[in-house]
Amino acid sequence: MRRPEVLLPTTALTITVIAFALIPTYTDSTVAPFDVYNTFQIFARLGLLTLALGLTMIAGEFDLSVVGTYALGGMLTVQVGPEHALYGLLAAVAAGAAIGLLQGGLIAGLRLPSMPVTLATYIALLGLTSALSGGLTKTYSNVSVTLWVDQTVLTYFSPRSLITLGFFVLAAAVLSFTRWGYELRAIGGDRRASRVAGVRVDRLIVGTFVVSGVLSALGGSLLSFSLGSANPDPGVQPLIVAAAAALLGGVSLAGGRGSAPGLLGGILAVAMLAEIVTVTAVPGYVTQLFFASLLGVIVVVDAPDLHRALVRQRTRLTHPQSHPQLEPGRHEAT
Amino acid sequence: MKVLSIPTRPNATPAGRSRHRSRVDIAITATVVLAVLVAVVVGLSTHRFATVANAKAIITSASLVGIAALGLTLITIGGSAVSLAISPTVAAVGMIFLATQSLGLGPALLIAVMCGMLVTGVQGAVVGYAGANPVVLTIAASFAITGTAIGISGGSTVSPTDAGYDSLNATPGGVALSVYVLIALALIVEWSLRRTSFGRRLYLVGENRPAARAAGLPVGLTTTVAWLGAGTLFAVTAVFTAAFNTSANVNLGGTLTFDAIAAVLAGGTSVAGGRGSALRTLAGAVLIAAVSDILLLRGYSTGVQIMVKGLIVLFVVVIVHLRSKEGRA
Amino acid sequence: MQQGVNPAAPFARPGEELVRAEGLTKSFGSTRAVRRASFSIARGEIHALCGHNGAGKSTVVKMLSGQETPDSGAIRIGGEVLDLRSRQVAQGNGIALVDQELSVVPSLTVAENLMLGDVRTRWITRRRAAGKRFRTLLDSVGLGHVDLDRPLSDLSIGERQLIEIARALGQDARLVILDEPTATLSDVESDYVYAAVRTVVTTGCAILFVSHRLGEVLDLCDNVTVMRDGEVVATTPVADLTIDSLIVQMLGELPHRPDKRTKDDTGDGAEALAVSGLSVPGRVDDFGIVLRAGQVCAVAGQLGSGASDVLRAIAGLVPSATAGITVDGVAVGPGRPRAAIRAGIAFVSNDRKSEGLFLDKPTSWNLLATRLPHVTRLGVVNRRVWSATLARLVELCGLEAARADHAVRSLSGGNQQKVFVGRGLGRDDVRVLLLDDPTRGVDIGGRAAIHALLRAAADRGVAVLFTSTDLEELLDLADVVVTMHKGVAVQRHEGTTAGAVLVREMTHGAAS
Amino acid sequence: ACGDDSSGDQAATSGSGGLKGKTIDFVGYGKDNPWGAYFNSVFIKKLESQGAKVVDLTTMDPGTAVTNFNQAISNKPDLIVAALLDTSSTVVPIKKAKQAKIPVLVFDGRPDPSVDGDVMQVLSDNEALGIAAAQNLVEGLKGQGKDSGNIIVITGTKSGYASQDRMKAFDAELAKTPGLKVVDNQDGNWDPTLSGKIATQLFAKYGCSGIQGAFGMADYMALPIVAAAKQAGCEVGGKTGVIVTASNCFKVGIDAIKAGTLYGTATEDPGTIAEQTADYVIRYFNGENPPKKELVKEDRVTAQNVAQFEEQCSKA
Ligand SMILES: Nc1ncnc2c1ncn2[C@@H]1O[C@H](COP(=O)(O)OP(=O)(O)OP(=O)(O)O)[C@@H](O)[C@H]1O
Ligand SMILES: Nc1ncnc2c1ncn2[C@@H]1O[C@H](COP(=O)(O)OP(=O)(O)OP(=O)(O)O)[C@@H](O)[C@H]1O
Ligand SMILES: O[C@@H]1[C@@H](O)[C@H](O)OC[C@H]1O
Ligand SMILES: [Mg+2]
Ligand SMILES: [Mg+2]
Repeated sequence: MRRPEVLLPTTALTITVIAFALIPTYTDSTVAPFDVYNTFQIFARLGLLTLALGLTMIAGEFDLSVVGTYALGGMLTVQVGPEHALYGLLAAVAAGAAIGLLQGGLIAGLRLPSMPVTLATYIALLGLTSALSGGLTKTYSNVSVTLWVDQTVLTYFSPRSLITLGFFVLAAAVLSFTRWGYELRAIGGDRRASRVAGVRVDRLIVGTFVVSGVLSALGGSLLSFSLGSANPDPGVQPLIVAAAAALLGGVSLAGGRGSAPGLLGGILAVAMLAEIVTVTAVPGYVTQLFFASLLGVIVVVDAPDLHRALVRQRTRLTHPQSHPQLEPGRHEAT
Repeated sequence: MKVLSIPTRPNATPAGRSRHRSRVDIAITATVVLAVLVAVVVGLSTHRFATVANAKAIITSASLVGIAALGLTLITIGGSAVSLAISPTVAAVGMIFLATQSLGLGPALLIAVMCGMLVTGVQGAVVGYAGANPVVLTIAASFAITGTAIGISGGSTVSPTDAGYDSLNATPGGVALSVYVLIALALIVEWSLRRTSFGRRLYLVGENRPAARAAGLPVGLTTTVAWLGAGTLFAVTAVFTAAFNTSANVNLGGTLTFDAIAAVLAGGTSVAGGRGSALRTLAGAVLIAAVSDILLLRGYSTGVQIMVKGLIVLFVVVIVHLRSKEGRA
Repeated sequence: MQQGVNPAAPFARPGEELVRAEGLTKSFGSTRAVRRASFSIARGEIHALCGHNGAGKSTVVKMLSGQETPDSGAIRIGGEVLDLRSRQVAQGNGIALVDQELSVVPSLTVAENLMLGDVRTRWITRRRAAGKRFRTLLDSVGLGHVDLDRPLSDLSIGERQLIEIARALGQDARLVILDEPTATLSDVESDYVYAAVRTVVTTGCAILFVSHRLGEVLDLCDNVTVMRDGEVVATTPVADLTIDSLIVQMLGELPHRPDKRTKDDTGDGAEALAVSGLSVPGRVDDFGIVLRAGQVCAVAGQLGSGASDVLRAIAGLVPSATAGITVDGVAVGPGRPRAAIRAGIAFVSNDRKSEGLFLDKPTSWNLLATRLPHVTRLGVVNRRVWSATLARLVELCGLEAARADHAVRSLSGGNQQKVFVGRGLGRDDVRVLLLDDPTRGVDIGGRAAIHALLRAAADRGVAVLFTSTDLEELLDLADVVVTMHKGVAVQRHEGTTAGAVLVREMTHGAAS
Repeated sequence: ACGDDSSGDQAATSGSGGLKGKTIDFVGYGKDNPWGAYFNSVFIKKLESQGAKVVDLTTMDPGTAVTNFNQAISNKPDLIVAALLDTSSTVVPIKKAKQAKIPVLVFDGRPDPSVDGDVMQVLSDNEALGIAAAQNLVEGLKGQGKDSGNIIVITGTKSGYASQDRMKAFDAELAKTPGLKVVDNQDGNWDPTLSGKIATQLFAKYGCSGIQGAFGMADYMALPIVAAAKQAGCEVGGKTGVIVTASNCFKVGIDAIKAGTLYGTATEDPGTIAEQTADYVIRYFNGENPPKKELVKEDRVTAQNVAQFEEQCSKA
């Protein structure tokens, strides 16, 4: 029996890789190395966001504010660092950490549910970003940085996609070789039990939100470098796609399940799908319907009351005489 | 029957605890009073704020979000947290409404409402009967709705062939029709929540689903009915939004999903379910509209308005949480 | 602080004192859970903590393990007074814990659960090195066959419990606290735990062992501290105890029995409930019972004996249950709570917080939650009928009418339980009332009131079936007692039965 | 920097073989935009009827547009046709296309001056459109006897030159009537819904008496302004009401001009420029060497001359 955190991303990735490889046979398009490069570019655009969201989901929280931080990070990068790209990057990372600290502190300290808190922060951050930019897309004048982050490296990669991959590798290492990994899944799986077992639950929650903030801000920075501009309102699509990628990556909304390689698989599957759609010129709505069915299946398969009904049905079938005639004499306990 | 009662004891809460409780309580109340005071002072000292025309403007701008938020209130009270598919639903229904204008206003309205109910009700049934996670389900639904809408419309904007919809833009008595509709719907929803067995069941299911099941309440049905109601209200928002914009495409819903959630939360409803009211949601929507209006009149940018909206929601969420924790300490 | 406390009896096994609880006191609201509890444990000692449900054992455990701070009193370890602010601090001071509630994480692997919360785990975990230690640990609790990398969700509840025990035993702690560690274990599994515990104490560490299984207490432990109603009654070397004398210590003076009916009063009703062949995979095996209208029957068993599962299955809450169930001769399909309710079965869960009451709703809503069709006309609440029904129920349950509009959360535990029970009362359509441990955490007064409610219901012709682990309650209330042990019914008793017999059957199964 | 540089050579030469077998990657405005929807349908149909393959990479999101542009480069088509929602973020892709020797044709708004020489252009006369809008307002207000008043503007995506050029010309023309003042200028992102929202806010902010004229850069942005004004209880058009103008024309706009709620607009209907752009592409592939830059002629439209443009403007 394979577990969902392995099964889901492997299946998703396998299907998309096969579809990708078959492109030339069912269309007249060909697959060039650039398509692989481009897949990684799409991956780079949403990867860090997926990682940020995924980590909070593993811890049993849901950080809706990631897109807000993503937008703010991108905007700060553009506005602070036209000369020194590094300053822009640092400003974004510092802002992300501060946001994470604030949210994590509130959520762990006051035992607040994360959804309303991060939703409020999300709205506030979009407002802040828009206030900083006067509501306008701001351009980044440092063209050399823009050219640098997206230059082709080793045929398939760019510095941007490699950096993003690097964070996945780092996350995978941290999660599998340090106590952080299983403690994160522990607090997501059963918070009470973790507390009783002696896990420092509150610190871990704050830490997770800080990491989530930093990753999202960094994702925004990289995107701004690449586009040479920052958009104050990226819309909800990145959030929804990142959430879908995380779920495909085997993370569960209930928490306690998921891994960095799984998340990588999830987001790569999504990126590859997006690339297939572009190459084959499949209408965009088909992808949306595809995502819808995928998530629909995930959520329905996960639904507890459906399980209940299935167990009951199975019990009925395997014990057909569920309402037997009462045999007199057998009812009473000796 | 008196035999059955046990001797009543005096309410013996230890003194220390009650002192502690009231101190926190006072701090919370003081913060709230202070916040309200600041808002009132800033409001009154803002040029053009305290005028009839401006009051109309505030309630008008609250009306569309308000109606959708009433729908979301039903979902939230019933324990399904939030729907993330409000904007796509409103967009799709708006497109359908404008596309069917040639049938006449009445049939177009009917079709729109039916579509809103169907799309949202199906999600409600899956949540209610199967216990599916509403957040993921509505993410899936938002993809499905947008995808279908683009597939059918070819992604282009629907422009009506008849102008029957324009009567929805009427302003009887100088106030937008949507405002009257908002108030009427708020009263109807509030009444159903308070006075009907559906309302009571919804609160019970929302507060504690396992308990409701063990008590034999119709969990699936109640949830489905709540979502059907929500779908109706989303459809009403959709027809007004479409009529106002005179054209509709998949972006018609804009930021409505989050605006509606913000209104519900600002009304002090917790996403945990089992609590909330239509009137409080109405208050939340008006609160956000009024504060945005003050900021607007004082010349702050849209960005600042949105930021303050987020901070209000955060403030209310924290206060409500602290209060309910105190109440149950 | 110290006055009025029983001086600790001399220990059976001499040893240097390791842990001393001095006058520990803890209240929750106005519930005084523990009052001036004092006792001490020596190095190398296995020390039992016994007492009836709600006596305060777990609260003592929580204070010793850093989960609750005492209102007053002190904890000394190795002579030093410690402020155990959190689990981490307690663990840092060498206190390991197996909580009464299973505290492992099913989504983690066995190895990960064994590492969880261990203060010695370094930031970089070295699985290879730890692996060997874990294997030895698992062997010691009889889980040699279990793969370290399997997720815990693959394991049975008993195996999970053993993992938690292994985790605590493996922490090289000075004091290992085990709160009802064997409640869900089979005899074989329990034997491994006893052996492991015996091995651990030879290294000089001490064990605090909380259990309702008196047999194991006497076999395993050196000294027994008995608590009753939040206070320590006595600490006695096991050599000076028998099961019967221990039971007397725990129960104290039996309170005066209310009007317990004789056998003739009952048994003339018609057959109300018949259950046959009730099985729940892994929990209950082929249980059957017949109850007449007006009978009060107890299914008596320890935690994990299957008694709760029997009731839940009859109420339709266990989808995997198979059974033949009839109410007044009409068959009811299992696994569907609404069908059970329609057939006239009302169920009161033992978990009134998560599966019973709507805590933030008023008493009135809670009492009427199952009667909405009766108090509404065309879907609209009829306020007159609502108030009349409510008034009748409040009176019937002996609640304060003035507080009917207060949230149930603000009521005392006893009154909450009355509200919960009251939901199934005074209804003509209820034929069978199932109550899973109806007086859990309820004080003497509240308990008497609930007993009276159940009696009154039976007098009106309802068949009442309840579970309890509490001897007093079984003797007071039940006309019929069916004892259960490890998923099977042991014996059916009608009329007067000696308490000690029941306790024996519940803790040891059928006499062999 | 991307793709295989050496193979770009023959793609750069237009040849004279017509459109048959040619691939055109089209990074235009998205179909969710009313203007884009009609432009695309005319443009794509015309090229496909000539045997070309058009790859649809259209979008209304500036960020996605950059990704799509890069995708287009990687597809190595015979031509990229693009609209620039955000001028500066398309500088780099245009340079990349040049390196890859893929010709680029920009339509509607001009590209950044730094890459002006690197692309072919079929442009709307955005300056003329801005001037027309300003003239509409001045004329309309004069008709009400006003030579002073407050103007609000809701623009298209500000990061593109289509909006910026229109705005610059509008401001310059308006400056000739010193009494008229732009009190608020907001980015409506070529989005009807957003425009309605902003307009509602602006009417709340200034009140009916605080706004005499309004400029919504497209018909589908000006009409939500009209709706917002009415909702706020403000009079529109007539002897004293707000004068509203747009700067491109659609059927709804023409209807509104006839009804008197919209004072005027300007041509720049999507059909005309779509025809001209498609025509340019055909000439290009036929080896006719069309001029590097072409401008579409634009006219002012008001109630006086509405009949003259009704036909041209009523297709979308
Ligand atoms: N967190 C709490 N809040 C309120 N009351 C509590 C809390 N924890 C325990 N109590 C009450 O304190 C008393 C002692 O409970 P405790 O859990 O210590 O009993 P116990 O001896 O462990 O019982 P059992 O044998 O059933 O485990 C009970 O009346 C219980 O209801
Ligand atoms: N939050 C509260 N608000 C108002 N009254 C309260 C609150 N909590 C408890 N009370 C009242 O205080 C009294 C004591 O309550 P408490 O829960 O401490 O009783 P208890 O000793 O646990 O009783 P029981 O044994 O029945 O559980 C009761 O009358 C109860 O209704
Ligand atoms: O309507 C707009 C048009 O006027 C502009 O030139 O380009 C984008 C279009 O949406
Ligand atoms: Mg206990
Ligand atoms: Mg109590």
